Amino acid sequence: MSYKFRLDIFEGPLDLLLYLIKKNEIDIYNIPIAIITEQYLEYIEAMKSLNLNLAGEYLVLAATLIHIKSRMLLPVHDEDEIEDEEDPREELVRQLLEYKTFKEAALNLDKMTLLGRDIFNREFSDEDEDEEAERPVREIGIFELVEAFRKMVAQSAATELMEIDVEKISLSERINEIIDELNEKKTLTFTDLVGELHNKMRLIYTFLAILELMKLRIIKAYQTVSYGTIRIRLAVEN
Amino acid sequence: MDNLKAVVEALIFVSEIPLSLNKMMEIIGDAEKEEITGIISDLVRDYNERDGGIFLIEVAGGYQFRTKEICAPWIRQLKATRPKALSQAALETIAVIAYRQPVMKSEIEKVRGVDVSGILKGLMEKNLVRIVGRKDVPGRPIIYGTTKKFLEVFGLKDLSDLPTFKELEG
Amino acid sequence: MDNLKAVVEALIFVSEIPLSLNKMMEIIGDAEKEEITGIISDLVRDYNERDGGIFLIEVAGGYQFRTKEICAPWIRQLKATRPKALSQAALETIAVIAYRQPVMKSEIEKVRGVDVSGILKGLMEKNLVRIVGRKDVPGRPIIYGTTKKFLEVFGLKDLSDLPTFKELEG
Repeated sequence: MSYKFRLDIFEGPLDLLLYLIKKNEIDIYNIPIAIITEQYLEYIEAMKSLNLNLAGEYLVLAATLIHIKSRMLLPVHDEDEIEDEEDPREELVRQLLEYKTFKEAALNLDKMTLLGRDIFNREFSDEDEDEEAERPVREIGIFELVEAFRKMVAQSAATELMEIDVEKISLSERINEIIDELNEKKTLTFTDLVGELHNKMRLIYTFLAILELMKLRIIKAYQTVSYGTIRIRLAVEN
Repeated sequence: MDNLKAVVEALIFVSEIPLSLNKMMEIIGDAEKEEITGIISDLVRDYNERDGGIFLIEVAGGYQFRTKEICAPWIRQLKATRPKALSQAALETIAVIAYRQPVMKSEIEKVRGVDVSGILKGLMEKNLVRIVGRKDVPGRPIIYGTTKKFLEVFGLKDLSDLPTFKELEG
Repeated sequence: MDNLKAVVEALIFVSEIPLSLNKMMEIIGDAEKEEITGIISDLVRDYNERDGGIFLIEVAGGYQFRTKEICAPWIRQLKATRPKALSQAALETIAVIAYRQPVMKSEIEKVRGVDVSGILKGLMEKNLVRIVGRKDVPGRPIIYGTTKKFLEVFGLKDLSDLPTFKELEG
């Protein structure tokens, strides 16, 4: 079977489907689902038998094809229904056309004159890495920061560092804000901090931030009388 | 200024990244914008007429000298590198990002029909793609866009310089 | 070879160090030494006659394009305002601070495994990191956090824009 040698060159299930459509010289707007599904499944079987790493997406599309096929086989009772009813293939066709356009766009990009492949700029050495503190900091992609952290964590044994989620970061933000406010106003009441907050998440973060700051012994909370106003201040004055 | 043309040429030559008009004006100080753009046009023409190994190009919001394409085989030998080709998967992914940005990972995956985590990471490592922020919808998913480096590599003045694909708008 | 002059010019242009005659001959292959030296003389003359901002010079056993001395003041200015990349050590330190803030120096050092005093000072000078307070434990250690400037440099709206590992792994 000649197609055995082509399997790994597909970029995904849509790519495989496009290939089958082209190979069979089929009109993309009127795909004979039964034939295409059969051929598609043959390819999948071949991939399996070759122990190729078959991405789950191939199976998802196989299921979609089978589903469309079964819907196409349903008898249509009323002639008028055909008008209203959406063609089961419609969504798939739209997806295929979109993918095809981007595939062409990718080809187009590849045909452009690329720096580092077709044309080159000067190479610069770090000859004058002068230590002028005044120089502005270059803008950095946030990805570099995450990668730096990830690599470090991978090397260190501190596995608890991995538990970073959006909530924790938002909490850091609220903690910083509260410390800033305390630096300015020295003491704050609980209601100062949560009073005007209408946003529920922000309220929760404020509460968690105060608990965290107390646990970290960065702030202290106190009240003059029981059930009186709770005040917080920095545990250590700067 | 007497040596304005020489200064503009020298500045573009020593800059590691495409040098913007604004930066040039900031450094030169007493030159009008029109004066500098005029000089740049002269330089572009000079190098085209010389028909040498280098030319001046407007790219990624600035100007840069680059070698001509006909010289590529020898330069690759000097650098002892293979031509840096992007894989088909990387090209498809960057095409979706370039034309649809800012775009979520899930949108890219919907178009390509495959998981793009690895490819996306590779593109970010190559600094062709970056995280531009989060989308203001529940879950606040990360959104991606192309970088200045992308413009530099593909020789684009800006994003509107991308080859038009009527079908891709939207 | 038809484009010999263009190729020689392009090779000298892209080379990080002065390019030797031997290296050029090795790359070009089918050109005589005299042919190349002749071309280099032509190039030297071309650039002198152009009277632009750059010239070709024989230096340190090779050939290199350099900017003219009269352009030096402006070039110095360009270099002084050139944004500087953060070192890997600085990047790692700021990563720990960003994700773990408010954080003590000792905690940063535990993760990075090295003393971070110097880097911390540098980051504070660059206004990327600041002291947010002190902790009420023996020694009253200083705790650190990131600044507004940090958000600017990394293009973040706020800290919750920071991506998590999981999001990147997808």
